[in-house]
Amino acid sequence: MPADVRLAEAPFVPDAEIGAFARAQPQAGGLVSFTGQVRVDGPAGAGDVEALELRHYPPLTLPGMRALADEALARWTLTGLLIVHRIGVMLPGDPIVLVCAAARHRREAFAAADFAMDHLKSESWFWKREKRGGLWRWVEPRAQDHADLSRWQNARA
Amino acid sequence: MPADVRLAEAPFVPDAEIGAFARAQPQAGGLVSFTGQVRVDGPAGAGDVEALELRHYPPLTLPGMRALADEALARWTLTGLLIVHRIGVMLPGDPIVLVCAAARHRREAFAAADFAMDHLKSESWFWKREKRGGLWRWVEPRAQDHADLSRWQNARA
Amino acid sequence: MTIKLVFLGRLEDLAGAGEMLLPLDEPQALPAILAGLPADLAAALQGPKVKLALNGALLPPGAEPVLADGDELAFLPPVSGG
Amino acid sequence: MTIKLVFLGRLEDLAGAGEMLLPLDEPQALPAILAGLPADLAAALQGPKVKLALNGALLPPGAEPVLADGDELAFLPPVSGG
Repeated sequence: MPADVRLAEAPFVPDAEIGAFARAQPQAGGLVSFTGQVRVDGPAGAGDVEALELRHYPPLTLPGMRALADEALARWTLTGLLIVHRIGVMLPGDPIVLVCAAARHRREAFAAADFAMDHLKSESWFWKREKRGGLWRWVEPRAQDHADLSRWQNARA
Repeated sequence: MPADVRLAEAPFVPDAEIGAFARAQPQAGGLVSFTGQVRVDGPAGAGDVEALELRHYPPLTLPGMRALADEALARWTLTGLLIVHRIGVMLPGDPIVLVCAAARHRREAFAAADFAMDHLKSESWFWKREKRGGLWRWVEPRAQDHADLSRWQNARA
Repeated sequence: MTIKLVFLGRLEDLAGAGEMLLPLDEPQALPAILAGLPADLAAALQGPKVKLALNGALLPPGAEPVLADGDELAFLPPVSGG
Repeated sequence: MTIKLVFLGRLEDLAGAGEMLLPLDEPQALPAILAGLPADLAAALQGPKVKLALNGALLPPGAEPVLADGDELAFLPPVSGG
């Protein structure tokens, strides 16, 4: 079962992707999806994110995502795996990333989706900048991402 | 933020529910969904599940699901929580259960959805029977469900 | 007076129906009610894992309710697994 | 001959562009190429957390590639967090 791994240069509709994915997985008992989206921070304030941009390096980005998908497929018994990641400029409310994992048993679907997100966030070749108060600023790495990754470094979690 | 908790007596469309839920959660950075469906076992065989029926006891079932949702809301900081559970007779491919959890940060959404599923599976007032080879048979409790539950009995997992 | 017994899961198969209406002359405790049922059903209803709900509220283990007119007593075997 | 340097993330802001085409008279090692760039940019490109990719393949830490005609060298600062 090959994974479906894509970079999206334009907005995508997560629920449409989830529905198509689910209909292709009749042998699955459980399907887990994660959607990451640009947060709307509530009543507009000067510190809010007005836009977000993801840049990438094409020779590395998609191959890296495919390797991550292969690792998840090797680690859990899945009936299907979908990874879609936006690049380019996004506005609040826009989807950034979608991961769907399907398996006969729900725990494998949960673990695979969780694993894929932790690795996408910290090991994929994306550079992110945010626009606040009219100014673009690059987002630095977060310590939390390394803590998230370490969850997967011992035995099958 | 009250949870949206429902029993469905007729088939529902998970991706439509997921889409409506997501559009109501602009402050969420991450949304996790779990869909459980009646597995199609592949090329028809005598041992396959032909139909599945969930019976319940109305005075307890929905109140129990609401209490579970309240527990998840108390335990994690969520922007939204949706639980839909089918009752009645289902066919292979039909959705059984949908849980959606949305939060500012993805780890809380993952944990809440996982928690809700473990408890729905083992503590909700549903009795399940399966039809195989033309015969209905009640499904007994599984040891795995108790193992799943024990994951949540210490500190915030 | 009439009470209603409700049987869930495999208890329904044993009872032959999901519900049973029983006429009573006076309020009765559970053992007296069970004594009037078929022996195999009465035994199953007293199984150690069967929980009871009176009028929609779970009873603590070991409770011996007295049932009066209009009461509904549900017998809840262990719920099915995932 | 011409080589291409690619700057990702904040390195693009420092360089003023995402890419830079450099004419070379002959193949050159990285230090010689960096010596021809503005000092602040050259310093940032040599930061300890900046990884290199030559023609789309990551180089091991400490590699000192020699660049020839048509080569593309990308400078990859740490990726952004969640």
